[in-house]
Amino acid sequence: MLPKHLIKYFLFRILILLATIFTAFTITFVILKIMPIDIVNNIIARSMAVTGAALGDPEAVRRMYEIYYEIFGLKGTFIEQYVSFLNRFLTMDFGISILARPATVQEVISYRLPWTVALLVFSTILSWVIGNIIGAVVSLFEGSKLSNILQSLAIILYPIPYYVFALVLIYIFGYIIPLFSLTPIRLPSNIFSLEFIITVFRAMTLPALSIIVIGALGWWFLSSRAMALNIISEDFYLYGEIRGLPKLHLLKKYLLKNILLPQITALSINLGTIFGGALLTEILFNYPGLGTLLYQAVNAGDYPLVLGIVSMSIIGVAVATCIMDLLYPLIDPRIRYR
Amino acid sequence: MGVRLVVQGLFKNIIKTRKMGLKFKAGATIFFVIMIFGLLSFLTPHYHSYWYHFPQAHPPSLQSVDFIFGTTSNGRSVFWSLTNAIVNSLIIAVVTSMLACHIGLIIGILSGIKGGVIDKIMMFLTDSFIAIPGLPLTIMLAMILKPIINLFLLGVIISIISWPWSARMIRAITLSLREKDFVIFAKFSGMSTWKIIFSEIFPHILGFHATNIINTMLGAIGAEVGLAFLGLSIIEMDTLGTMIYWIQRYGAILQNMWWWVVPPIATLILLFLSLYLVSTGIQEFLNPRLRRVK
Amino acid sequence: MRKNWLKHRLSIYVLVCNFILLAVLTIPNSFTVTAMPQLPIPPGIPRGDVLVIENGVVCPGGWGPDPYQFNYYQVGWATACTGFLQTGCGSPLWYMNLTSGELILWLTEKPPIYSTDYKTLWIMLRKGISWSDGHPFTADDLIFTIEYCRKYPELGLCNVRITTNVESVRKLDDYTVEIKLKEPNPYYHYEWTMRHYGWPVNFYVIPKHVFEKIEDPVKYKFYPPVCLGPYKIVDADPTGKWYLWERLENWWGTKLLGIKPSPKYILFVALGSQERSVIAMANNELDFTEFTSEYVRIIMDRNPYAWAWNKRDFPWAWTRDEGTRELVFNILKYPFNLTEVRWALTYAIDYKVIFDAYKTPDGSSIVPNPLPVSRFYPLEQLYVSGLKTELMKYNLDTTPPSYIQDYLRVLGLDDAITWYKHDLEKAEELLKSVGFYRGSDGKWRLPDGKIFEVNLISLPGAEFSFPLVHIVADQWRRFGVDVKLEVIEAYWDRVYSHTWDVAFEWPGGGFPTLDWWETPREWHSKNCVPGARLPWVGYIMCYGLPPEKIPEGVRKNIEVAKTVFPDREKLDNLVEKYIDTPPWDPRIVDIVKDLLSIHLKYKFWITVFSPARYMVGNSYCWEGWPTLKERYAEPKPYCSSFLFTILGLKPSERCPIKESTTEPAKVPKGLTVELKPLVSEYPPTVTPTVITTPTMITITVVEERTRTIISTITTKVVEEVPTIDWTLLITMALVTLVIGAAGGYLIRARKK
Amino acid sequence: MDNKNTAQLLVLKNINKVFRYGFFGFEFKALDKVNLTIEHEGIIYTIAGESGSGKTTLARIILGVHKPDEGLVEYKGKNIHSLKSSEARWFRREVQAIFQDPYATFNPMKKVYSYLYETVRSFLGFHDESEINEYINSRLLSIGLKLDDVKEKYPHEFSGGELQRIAIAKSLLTMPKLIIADEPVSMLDASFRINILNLFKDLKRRYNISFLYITHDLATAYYISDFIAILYRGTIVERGPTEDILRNPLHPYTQILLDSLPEPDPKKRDKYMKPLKLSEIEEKEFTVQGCKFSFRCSYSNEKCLQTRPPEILINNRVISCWLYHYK
Repeated sequence: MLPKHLIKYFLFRILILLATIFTAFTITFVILKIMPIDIVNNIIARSMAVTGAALGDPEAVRRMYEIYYEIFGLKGTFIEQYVSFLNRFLTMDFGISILARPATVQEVISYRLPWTVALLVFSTILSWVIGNIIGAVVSLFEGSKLSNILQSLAIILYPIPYYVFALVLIYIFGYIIPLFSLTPIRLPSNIFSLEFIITVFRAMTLPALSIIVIGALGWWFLSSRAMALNIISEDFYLYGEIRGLPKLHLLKKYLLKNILLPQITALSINLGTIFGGALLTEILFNYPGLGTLLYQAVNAGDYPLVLGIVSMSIIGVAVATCIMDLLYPLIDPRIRYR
Repeated sequence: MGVRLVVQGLFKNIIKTRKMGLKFKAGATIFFVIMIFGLLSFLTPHYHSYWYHFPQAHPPSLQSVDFIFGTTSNGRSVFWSLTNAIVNSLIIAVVTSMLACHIGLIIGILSGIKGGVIDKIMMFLTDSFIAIPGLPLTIMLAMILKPIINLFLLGVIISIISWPWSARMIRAITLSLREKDFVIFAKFSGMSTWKIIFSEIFPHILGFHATNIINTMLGAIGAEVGLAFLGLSIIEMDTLGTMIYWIQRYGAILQNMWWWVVPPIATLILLFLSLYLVSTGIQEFLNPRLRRVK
Repeated sequence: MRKNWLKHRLSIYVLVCNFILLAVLTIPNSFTVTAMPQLPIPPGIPRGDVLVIENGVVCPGGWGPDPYQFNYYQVGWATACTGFLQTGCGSPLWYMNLTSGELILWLTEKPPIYSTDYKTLWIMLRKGISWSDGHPFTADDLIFTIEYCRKYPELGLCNVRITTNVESVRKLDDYTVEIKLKEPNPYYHYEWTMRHYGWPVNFYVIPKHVFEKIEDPVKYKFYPPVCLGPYKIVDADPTGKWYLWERLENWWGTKLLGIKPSPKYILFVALGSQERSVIAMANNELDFTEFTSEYVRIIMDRNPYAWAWNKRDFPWAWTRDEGTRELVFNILKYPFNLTEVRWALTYAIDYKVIFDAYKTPDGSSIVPNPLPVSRFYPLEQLYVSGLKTELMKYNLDTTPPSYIQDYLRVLGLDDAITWYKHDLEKAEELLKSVGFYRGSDGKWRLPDGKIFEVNLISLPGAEFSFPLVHIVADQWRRFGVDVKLEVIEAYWDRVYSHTWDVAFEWPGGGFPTLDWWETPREWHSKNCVPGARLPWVGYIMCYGLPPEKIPEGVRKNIEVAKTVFPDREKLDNLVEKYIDTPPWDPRIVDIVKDLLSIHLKYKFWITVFSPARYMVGNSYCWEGWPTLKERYAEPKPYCSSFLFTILGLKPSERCPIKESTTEPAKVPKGLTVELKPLVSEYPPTVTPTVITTPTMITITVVEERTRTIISTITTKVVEEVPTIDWTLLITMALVTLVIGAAGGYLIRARKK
Repeated sequence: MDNKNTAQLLVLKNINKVFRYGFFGFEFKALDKVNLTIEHEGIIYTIAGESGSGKTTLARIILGVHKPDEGLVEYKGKNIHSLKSSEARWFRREVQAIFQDPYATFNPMKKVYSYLYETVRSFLGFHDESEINEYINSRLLSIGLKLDDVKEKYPHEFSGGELQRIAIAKSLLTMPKLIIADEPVSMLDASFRINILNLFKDLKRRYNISFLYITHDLATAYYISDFIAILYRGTIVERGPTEDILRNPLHPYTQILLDSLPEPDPKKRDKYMKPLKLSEIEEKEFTVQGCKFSFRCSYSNEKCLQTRPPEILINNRVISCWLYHYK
């Protein structure tokens, strides 16, 4: 059904996508290798420090080191290790996490992935929807008090790093008005119960709020408003206005429709990049997501786990950009394939 | 020749600033006030880095300059810390923006103009860097370079995650410029590729480049604060990030030491606000359609 | 009307600004709104049935990447994050009572029995013990544990420790085990005695009937664990944020010893950061945790039910940590191989600043400590006071500030011994004596003209490195030494790269026993062999040896300096004697004194203090936390002996309870015996009569506890219950309102 | 360098250029099998068509800016899309371009003179300043301008007509054989137009330069060109000598184009054109297999929609229409 040239383009883009993922993986691996952390040394030294006892036999210690290197797949030259990790990458089986041994990387990731995905998708999409709608609506009442207040609020909120805002939220809602408990939550076994929703909501509200408020009232609001104002100054909108169409109709058919497409593109970029950025939010809110896990893994030098998480992120971002590239011409007819 | 053109272009842009809107003016004003405050750091007394030189957690008082903003839990003057933090954070920001934006500029223009294989390779590299999650990459690099870290290196680390975006944007602009009449005309006037880049394409990118530099500065300051949160900045130097790090460390907010908490966070927000306003101001100037209708 | 209001926008702004300002100013007071505790427990369990403890000081971040890892003997540190595993589930053969140094017979009926040549150890197990799944606990389990570790080299540390020490193990009868050691070792029973942490410090017995069925020991997770302790796991969060443990109703301890812990459920939660812990405890969502000195003042302010070490009185600090905090020199490297340099750097530290930095509002702080032994009974009396004359030679501060002396007296310590004088002149003199000179910029230069740089490394986090290393770095810098401070996560790996100059560690300390724990055993030069492991005790084993004898792993990374160490032979002899002397033999006191004197003379480490730790219990729901006055257990939540703290708790009447018992568990008196292993010529089953050691302990050091001083000082601290001063608040609000309105009106008027 | 052996100056063979957009690749054929030949020097060849017919794309393909998806562009027998760098210089010297908006072609921050100077220096290898000036002056004089009037001025100091003359003068500097003029007069005042067109005629006569004149204005085309090609939706519907085609249009589209200018009677218009909603057909026209005009053409039948009409040679013109297939 698809035309030939399109298949060719798809294949080429997918080739690029694969190459990108491969290169990003290699860069990550090299950086990880340069990292001055020998996790085996770190584990053994730490155990011994706490033990405080003599170990005596250096031969036994040497043997222990060897066994540990063997178990964690850290044996051999740089190239050998690279090949072994590449192999793991290709099969998406990163083996045993060093930190969480004997759990595998997939297991550890699978515990946390739903949380991160839920938080990011929920907060990003919600802020996107809210921000765009407010932006479009406000542009209809440009120059009014409400518009001015919202605009100045957005300009002040937008530049605040979201983690500063997160801190403020923690102090306000955890401490001054302790609406939200800071202790971790327990998920009810029944996924379809009201209790489940309430519990998840409780756990996600504060971290999501920090992303939503800054995101919605900041970036999405500002950009959608700017776009809406652009459209309002266009002739076709003026024509619609002169025809006396109701404001709701104008909003739906003229503004939102035209704002939405470019904003979807921006959203796809955002979904990709927010992964790394959520790390701080997760740490601040003690949120059981991948960000905190990644930070732990990086600190400990847990190669399999870091590579596992980073690879997932790399694939996510690369695929998002790829899809964006493929969709972009659909969204903006002025951009053509080369 | 090229350089002269660039300077000419910049000069023209600067002259036009008086035509710029209120946002730019407000932003620039706030920024200069912060800068002047930061410049006070050149008067820093030698004892400012000493721990417990002053009484601990002393609220602000007017008895001397050292106490204007009070002292911290480790007996240091908040005032002097803040002035130094502003300068240091700005150094990181400037290093980052200069590096990242110019690397992005060069790569973006080159791949936009040359096209073909060079374009493919460069964009493919750029995409690879974009695909690696930014903050984890910075954390890893910061950990690697921890033994030799300094302000410049910190800037370099942060710029590693910043340049790909600049490169992509610049390339997109260059691609659209490449097919414009004036570029073809210049080509058929026998101008060399370099000359076309400098005299025809570059002046059109300049405006975007300026806003990009400011936005990158904004991002760099934020990234430094993020790294400092995790204890990966230069904790023995005063930056806005490390100030917040120490506030966290000593539980200053819970101890109601507002005189220690408010200055760095307020400065951070004001700095962000001012840079953001300046950058939108420039954008609006360059693209009048963004200015308010009616 | 509405429009009219909007017109006077300015005055509204002024009002709003006033209110915001007011809100900011009154944040400290407005804090009494309490949220209902929302704990991750199944519905229907009342708050009073749950004891909530913060998880893992030892576990990084407080939560493990894999919450279902309960296998002690796995490589790595994952079990550290399972919170209660070591305490509520795993049981050692013996506990050591850390308050008195006595032995608690737990899984055993008798103290360890050594043969007269200290090459055999007989262990007599208690009869009638059963695992949590009902399976009886016998000698087979203990033997299986040892054989299991011996069998699998891939188990790492566990394997190494068994193969290094144990020659063979055999069963004499179902409740008697004989362990044959490779070398005479009167300290071996420590490996099976729970002293301060759990695995990997001491071994736990694992159930044979469970472990013998597994195929791959490397992949086995041991979930749910089969326990010998009074609790079993109910549920764990897949993301490792909490662990819920439930009391075992048919526990062997209840049947055999009559011990029944009060809390029905124990919840271990990971809160992630100190401020979150403070907030949680202020909301009564947390019952016990450890705070740093910065945060303890906040919780004592915020929660009137928070109890520190002496309830709410001075001193809050718990100073009986078994470790002392040291700055360890890399003595293989020039110029740190020079005793003069090490002493000069010691004199450049002002301990009063450190004391003040750690000081909390009640006046408690760290305990200045000039020697690497713990400052409590009996080590304080034996070694710190015992070496007083020796210490005086090294410029001890004889006139410390009175508040430090008062504090030491309250703790029952020798108030005349604090720390070395802050003597920059002497330090200067010492450095000049080895050819150092000051450059024109005031910085010290090595004799060859290079700047004297010190690379100081330490762990981040709450390991008491903060703010000590920062203060020391600052003080050394003021003295003219170029200090590069590195606070790094991968600290241990860095230590083993040998490239540092000074490291913050805690190799010193000791338990309430006569011996000075195991550290000196490694100081013997026979440990300095190729492939040896060096840094933990700071290279003392290699000090004075020719560079070619130093392990190649060290020489690869740093340039080893040639050093003269005239006391090398003397030190080796002392260490040999120390190893041969049983820890309960009084002759060991003189040996340790000599060892400490050599250590002091050469100043291998700068011992700075015994840490002040703030273990805060919340008495809102649970009462009976151990305090200075009722010191029945040591309050370390990550330590296995925390079980005894839990046994001492009883519910308060403030929280609803359903299944918790209302009285604390009673630990029978007969369980505790003197720490004095038995020595016998024959295995216990062959000859039931056991000959005790011929040399009896004759040290009579009484731990001084001056109650009077405590009470006089406590009068200074008034118990304050923070409440909102509503009148003040409302007055302020009204005043600002009026001022704001007036201001707004004026501005508006002027505008007109 | 001159390839005298090759008789034909510029040959376009089967040029296809497809722009695609949309996820499912909605195709927009900017150019569809375009054939065109400029036999020799000294010809003014017009390409006429309404906006969106692919005129500018065609110009850009000839200039080497775009690459065609299929087909060849040969200048003096050489494929201009695979030139070596030395050949590229030769090509840029022999072929020059003039654009619609002179203000957009000159960089407002540069003096106009710098373009002239640059062209002479880099293409003709002159190095001496006075020599260059002299040469430029001579060329400017030939089109009625003086160097002194031009030298120190920025683009905004000229009128559009003057600036376009300078652009032409710049083109002349390299002694080109072919000038691509993309709507050179459409932005100019009417008074200037004839001026410029006369200049083209004059240059053709004097220097034997060929022009590829691209326009939507049939009147000017008629005025100056020797040959004309009518472009509709990327296809050339009719091409041949201007005189023949414009006096006696054969293709229905050409007929409409000529008639549509002033036709006061709307009923008469219906004769040629089906009343259709514009936006509806536009999309169809780009994608249709057969004749692109078939939706508007009153003569159209199934065949027109299904199959593309072949190029039919009638007299000395080429027509693409099924109407003439059997004739």
